[in-house]
Amino acid sequence: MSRRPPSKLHLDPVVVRKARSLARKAGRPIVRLATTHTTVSVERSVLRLAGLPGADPDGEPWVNHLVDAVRDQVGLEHGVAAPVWDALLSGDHADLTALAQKAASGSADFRLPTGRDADRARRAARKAVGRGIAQIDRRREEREKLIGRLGDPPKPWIYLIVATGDIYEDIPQAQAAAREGADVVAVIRSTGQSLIDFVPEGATREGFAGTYATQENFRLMRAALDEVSLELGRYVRLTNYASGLCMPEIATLAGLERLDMMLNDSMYGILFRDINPIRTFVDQRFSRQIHGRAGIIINTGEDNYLTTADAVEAAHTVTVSQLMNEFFAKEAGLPDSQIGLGHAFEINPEVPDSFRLELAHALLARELFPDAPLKWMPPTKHMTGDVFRGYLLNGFFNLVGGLTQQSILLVGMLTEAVHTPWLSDRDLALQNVRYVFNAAGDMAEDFHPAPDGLVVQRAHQVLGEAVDLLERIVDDGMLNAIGDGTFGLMKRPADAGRGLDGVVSHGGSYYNPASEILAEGLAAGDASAPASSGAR
Amino acid sequence: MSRRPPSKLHLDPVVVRKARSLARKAGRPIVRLATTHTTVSVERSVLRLAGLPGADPDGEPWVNHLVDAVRDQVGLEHGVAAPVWDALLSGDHADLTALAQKAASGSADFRLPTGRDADRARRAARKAVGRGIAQIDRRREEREKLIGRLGDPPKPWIYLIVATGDIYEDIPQAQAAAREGADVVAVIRSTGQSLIDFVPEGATREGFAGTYATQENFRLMRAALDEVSLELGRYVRLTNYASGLCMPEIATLAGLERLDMMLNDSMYGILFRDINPIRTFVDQRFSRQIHGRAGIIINTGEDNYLTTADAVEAAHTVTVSQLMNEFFAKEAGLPDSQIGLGHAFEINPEVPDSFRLELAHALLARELFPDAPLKWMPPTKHMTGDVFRGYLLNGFFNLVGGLTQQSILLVGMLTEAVHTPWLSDRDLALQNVRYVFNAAGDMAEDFHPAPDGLVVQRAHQVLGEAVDLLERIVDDGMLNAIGDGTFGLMKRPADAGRGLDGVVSHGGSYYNPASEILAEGLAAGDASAPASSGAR
Amino acid sequence: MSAKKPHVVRPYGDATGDGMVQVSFTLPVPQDKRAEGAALQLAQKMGMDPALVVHAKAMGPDFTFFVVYGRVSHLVDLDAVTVVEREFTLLSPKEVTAQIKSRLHRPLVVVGACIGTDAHTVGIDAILNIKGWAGEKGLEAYGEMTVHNLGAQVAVPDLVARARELGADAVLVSQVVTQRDAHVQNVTEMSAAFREAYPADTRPVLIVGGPRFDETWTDRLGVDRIFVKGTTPAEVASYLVHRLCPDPSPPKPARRTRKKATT
Amino acid sequence: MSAKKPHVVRPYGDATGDGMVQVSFTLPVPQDKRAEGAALQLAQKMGMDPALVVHAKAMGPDFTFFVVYGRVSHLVDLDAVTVVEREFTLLSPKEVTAQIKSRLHRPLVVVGACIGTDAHTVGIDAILNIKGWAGEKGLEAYGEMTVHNLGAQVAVPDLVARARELGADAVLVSQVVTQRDAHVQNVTEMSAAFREAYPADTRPVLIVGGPRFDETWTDRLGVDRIFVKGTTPAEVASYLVHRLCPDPSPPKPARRTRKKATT
Ligand code: B12
Ligand code: B12
Ligand SMILES: Cc1ncc(COP(=O)(O)O)c(C=O)c1O
Ligand SMILES: Cc1ncc(COP(=O)(O)O)c(C=O)c1O
Repeated sequence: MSRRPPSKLHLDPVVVRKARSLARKAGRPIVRLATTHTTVSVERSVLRLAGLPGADPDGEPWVNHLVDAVRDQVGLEHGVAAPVWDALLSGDHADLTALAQKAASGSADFRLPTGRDADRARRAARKAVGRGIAQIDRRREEREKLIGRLGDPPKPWIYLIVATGDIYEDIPQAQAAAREGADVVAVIRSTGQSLIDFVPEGATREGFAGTYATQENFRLMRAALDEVSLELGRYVRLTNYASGLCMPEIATLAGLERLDMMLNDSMYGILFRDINPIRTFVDQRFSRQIHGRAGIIINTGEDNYLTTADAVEAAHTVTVSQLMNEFFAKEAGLPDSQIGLGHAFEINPEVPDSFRLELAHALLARELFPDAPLKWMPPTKHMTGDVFRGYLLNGFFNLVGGLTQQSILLVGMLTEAVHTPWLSDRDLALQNVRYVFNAAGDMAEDFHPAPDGLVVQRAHQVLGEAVDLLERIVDDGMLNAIGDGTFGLMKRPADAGRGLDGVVSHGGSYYNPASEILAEGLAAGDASAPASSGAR
Repeated sequence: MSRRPPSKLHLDPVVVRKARSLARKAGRPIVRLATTHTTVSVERSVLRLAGLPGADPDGEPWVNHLVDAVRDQVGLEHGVAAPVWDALLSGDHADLTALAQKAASGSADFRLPTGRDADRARRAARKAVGRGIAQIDRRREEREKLIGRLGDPPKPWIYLIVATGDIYEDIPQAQAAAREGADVVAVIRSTGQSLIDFVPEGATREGFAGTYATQENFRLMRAALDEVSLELGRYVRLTNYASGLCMPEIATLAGLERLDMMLNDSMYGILFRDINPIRTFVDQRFSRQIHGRAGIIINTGEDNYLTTADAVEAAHTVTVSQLMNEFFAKEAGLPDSQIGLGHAFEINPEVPDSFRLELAHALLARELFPDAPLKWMPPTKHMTGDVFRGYLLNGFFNLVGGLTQQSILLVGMLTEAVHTPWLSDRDLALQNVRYVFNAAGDMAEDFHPAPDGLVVQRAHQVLGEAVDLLERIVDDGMLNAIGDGTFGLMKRPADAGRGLDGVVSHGGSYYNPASEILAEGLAAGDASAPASSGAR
Repeated sequence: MSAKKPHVVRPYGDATGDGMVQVSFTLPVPQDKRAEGAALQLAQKMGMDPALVVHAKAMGPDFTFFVVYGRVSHLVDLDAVTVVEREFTLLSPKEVTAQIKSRLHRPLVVVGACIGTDAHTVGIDAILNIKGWAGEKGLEAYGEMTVHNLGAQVAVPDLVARARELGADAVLVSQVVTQRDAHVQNVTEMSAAFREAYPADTRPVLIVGGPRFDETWTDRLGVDRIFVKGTTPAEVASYLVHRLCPDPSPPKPARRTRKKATT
Repeated sequence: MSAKKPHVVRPYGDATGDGMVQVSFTLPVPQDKRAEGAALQLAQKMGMDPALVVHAKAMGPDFTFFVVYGRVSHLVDLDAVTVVEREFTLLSPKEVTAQIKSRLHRPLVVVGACIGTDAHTVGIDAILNIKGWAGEKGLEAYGEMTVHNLGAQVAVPDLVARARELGADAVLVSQVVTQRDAHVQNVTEMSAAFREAYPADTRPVLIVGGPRFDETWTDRLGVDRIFVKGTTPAEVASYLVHRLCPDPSPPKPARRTRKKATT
């Protein structure tokens, strides 16, 4: 973020510092959990980085077979790397895939190597995984080169959603969206993918209200957008969703296929998909380390709270979640420029001064996180079948985006309450954005909330409430707060939820070459400027 | 206007004073013309005030018959009053109507009385006309009482148009509009009425794109709105159009029937209806004297320029016209609170920063005329069949209205480019206004254009251009400027145009009891507080 | 049928009987004169005559978006309109509690869920949670109801198993995602599973709800009642009493009827 | 007809062939369940099935506004679309001037006006005034044209008289107000008056224009050519040359043809 606008809210730096330090305090125990546990998906990611794609004829990925076999035979508390490369080095397996196939048919044996064998296995594992990370680094360089060559669009980036369920219908729609002005295309996932504990394979044509996230779909779509980027002379970004039971693996695939942004929230899976909290915290940390390395901007999901809770009453929970997401992101190695914190225009339009309250909330986020590429999301909850009214609300949403200088603008659809977007809905939506930004895009210059006025007071109030809530969270513990329904009114106890059985606490000899390399990369420099290859 | 917001543009008071003094210089010769000429319609107004309604079976009003007969026999340079009351006093005519009927059949004789006869005739005329003016005063008091009792809605007043062509369809639509939030209902006139040199009679059901302005239609609609005002506990204002060949008469009828606002522009008839400039200037002065007395707010028509000229290029012509309209209005006795100067949101939405330019223009008007009830008019020229886009533009128009604290808000229709408004168009339009003012109505508090920013600079530039143009007009003469196409790109020479043959230069003994009483009222006090009866 | 209230009406633009409507759509043709002609043809097939294409916008090289205004000659016969009338009396929470107590003599057990991959819980929560909806408290707040809200993305076999285990009198299912008719498929699967798992006379009452259902589709979906957008908890509670705690004295009330509207 | 380009298409929502459209209208009925049923009935009569009433809003006690989305089964047959093809070559101002000079040997006299009570001059001014339209200069800027723009609200008898007096080769009339078919009445009156006033072979070419005309209505209105929204001065100039200065060598070109669109 180059331009940092002069402050309009005059937030008290003491309060801001306090908020951040409370977030740190609340988050530290969670980080401890995350660094002392692994999950099946983290381990599968290690194998994916080492080059194990594909699935059996029933669609079950080889990485799942292999991790399951290791788990059955030696447990996962040591990580898959040592047992797997031990088997590879000692057995007569042509490669990882061959080993996985055998594991699938129950004909591969694993043990936990020790001593020299262990060292050997670890070295081999690290080398193999290093190749995957090097590929991620190359993808990142590719992106940087393309952006250098084609140019980066000015902020806010126009973010459009494609959701046909069929990758071959998505592609022309995404290209059309780019031609009409989208800077970012997000392919929504099929409902339910976040709850399946494997990543589907190949190009897919059958999703409900979205298209499956697969490595091949990623590849196809990125290639299509590269084509259109060249045509347009502007780098068009691709976004997908990491959240869910396979967060680490999808993050990995995104890095390997040069996706540019990923939905990745530290708590979304817990709250909105009833995924076990510990599973989520472990997975999100690993996936964010990968995103950091890959130069992928994460998008957090604070918008979701406001669809289940009231946007005025719960405004401060958005701020708290943003602070937590920021803390976890930085801890995982993401620089500010990759932390796309989310927030949304979800106040009931009937509320008096609703527009000015939106301005207050949006400006608070902008000034609290001046260097983050904030993602500003459109009205959904209070959209109705009155598409004319919907179009108007979207215009005012766009205006808040401009007045408060948001970075990523998710384009709202007039038919939000009716159906997943039609071609014409998107076209109308882009026309709306164009009008507002062409006509009033620089109006931040004229927007100076009165120092004692409603906007400033509201922003200060929300920040104050956020600090109070953080204090309570620090006292109770983050996991208890989540269990109590603090966020989005969802109560999620730490010992329940999906995917808990995929969580394993580290044994004494836990080894994960990916984590090792990623941590070294961070130690060596700043994640935004990785060494030319992560594998050394 | 109670609240006068602190200045945001910091206009130079020296320049503002200069602009007003130039307008005065430019207008004075026109006032001289207006005070030395009469027109057939002014004379007919005198008769209407004295109580001569009705028309012959072909629809030609008795006032027309009588004025034509006087003109044929003695000319109009002395006014109709003396010859008519002389005939009434000396002949055996039951009353004015009887006299007019005889005049119509060619059996009434007129002369110009002299000496005692003249005095007698003038006294009788003055008494009769005084009764009409007393009726106007009673109407005004009625309005003030009703407002006192029911309450006046806060600004901006929501102004809605009804235009079915049939007064009996207009009435329920107007009542519905009021119930849904209209503070002002305007009944659009049938196309072409402004070019007919008489006022139609009675309730009418056949108009094109509007309903005829007649005394009976005025009465019916005012009664209907009184009914709904009582129901709603808020005084709903009624508006119609004075402009045209019968400006003085329609103004008179509006005063007699308690209309609350009237479209009355000093140049609209010249520019947009090709009515002779002198005819227009004479008529507008008399009609404004009546409006002043009646407590009627005039609405000027600067919006129209921007439908034929470009709203950016011609912005300063709007300012010039507002200054001229203000000068003529004040000269005719209207206080600031009755001078509803017009302006409009007509910049091509494709123009970069169009919204901010609109803000600049609207704020300039607001700060130049802080005490005038400014009328802010919606986009029309750049509206298209894309009704979604149209709805959005209207929302942004409404927002400018709020940010710059306009007084009267003419509600824009999403179908402007398609048809005269449907019931649902109006309903959607009001919903748009409600959203914007509920959500952002007080946002003027947050709107502070940067001192050296685009908005402020633009406003200063337009004012500067207006002063330059006024200087040229003072040099060339106002009539020449109009002849040259200065306003709305329309060229209108002073010796052409419709209705020229109805203009008559005053003779030595010109007498007009209405003008006399109106002038006395002004001299005695302020027009906003007339003596209890104008007739003394 | 009185002379005053017309039973045949037409759309209303700005005058009675003018028949005016607005239509918008996309055609997969490049924007040109032929495209406008094609749009007019479609408008005519929809019964618009005259029709005016007031807006035609190219969306890329292959598609054009149109806005059309025009007059339809279709008559709307109000007598022929079928509406699902509420077949039960709307009760207050107190009445509901009293009637369960006096007629069922035990708490009524309700199991609710979003099934399939649907994760939109706001609708079912509105009906079930204490917090409720539109100012009314949800079923959890009713003294004589035991509510088990299983949350989102519950698989049908799990739902059947839990319903059995909990002794459900009624199973409430929400479906919001309708793309590719997901809601129809999921509900059909669900009702079949219940029919298979239970003898006909012990099967819990099956209720579905969501913003895009058609209330008249109960038979097609194999459920007992469908609730649509705007449903309030009290309506659902009253229906449950009506179905599960019938007044013992009068003859059993008739099943829901489809009635012609009367005015 | 090639296999590649389909000649039958359907409306496109988000997938080929889905047939989806949006409709909005008002019915003169109070907002209630019956009203929604009535709205569905109308949608069905327009060919929408399934149709979903996504918005129903009371406008006072007697009217309800609806937004409906749904699928129509109508097919649009692109081969059956009739469009008015431009029957003349589009010429540059230079070409126009050259052809008038070489074929007519005198300036072409054009008289323009808004007739009836219509005061919308922007359209006719766009065609006639030097300033022009969409970057093109108007007919006044053409060397070999003498243009008389009579302005607005010109009565038909006056128009005929002026046309005669000025020796008009062509009379251009604009009509923008269409409420109660004012434009149709005015133009019909105008063309009848010219037919009455002139012998058939000396009558000036009658051209009308405005945003709400149907181009195919020349015979109904008794005029020679109709221009609609988006007309440019060059089109009108080219048409005038085509009509009034025909190429002397080849056989007289056929009158305007209505052609089926081809692709
Ligand atoms: C909130 C919301 C979400 C939240 C849900 C949070 C949660 N815990 O529920 C989040 C952000 C997680 C979400 C995610 C998605 N959503 Co969503 N979402 C919405 C939204 C904005 C509002 C829905 C809502 O809460 N309505 C309020 C409730 C109270 O209304 P209701 O559900 O109709 O319920 C009432 C009645 O129908 C009835 N009722 C409902 N159920 C039941 C059950 C019974 C038994 C009874 C008696 C009555 C009843 O009673 C209720 C009270 O009156 C709508 C758009 C909109 N404005 O409608 C989109 C929408 C429903 N979502 C949609 C989609 C596609 C998704 C996603 C796939 C991707 C996306 N576009 O974001 C994901 C995946 C979710 C998944 N796996 O299912 C689409 C569905 C399209 C379709 N028709 O198929 C919509 C319409 C948006 C759109 N235009 O794309 N979404
Ligand atoms: C500008 C305008 C005015 C101006 C006119 C100024 C002037 N000197 O022309 C003013 C403010 C005076 C005005 C007044 C009124 N107007 Co007006 N006005 C408009 C507006 C905003 C734009 C029209 C315009 O200038 N278009 C731009 C020109 C270039 O386009 P065009 O006329 O279509 O011309 C092009 C082609 O059609 C063609 N063409 C046109 N004529 C001809 C002729 C020939 C020979 C040829 C070859 C080609 C040709 O070539 C042109 C260039 O491509 C429209 C709304 C809209 N956005 O369309 C309403 C509109 C036309 N007005 C309307 C009405 C009702 C009125 C009024 C009665 C009341 C009112 N609502 O304001 C009054 C009375 C006027 C009267 N007596 O006729 C209605 C008409 C409804 C209908 N269809 O019947 C409209 C649609 C607004 C509405 N929704 O109510 N109006
Ligand atoms: C942060 C985040 N992750 C993921 C998703 C989508 O999740 P799912 O695929 O489970 O619907 C969303 C939805 O908006 C989100 O905000
Ligand atoms: C000041 C003024 N007077 C009168 C009119 C209407 O005039 P007419 O009835 O001639 O169309 C307008 C139109 O907007 C106007 O602005």
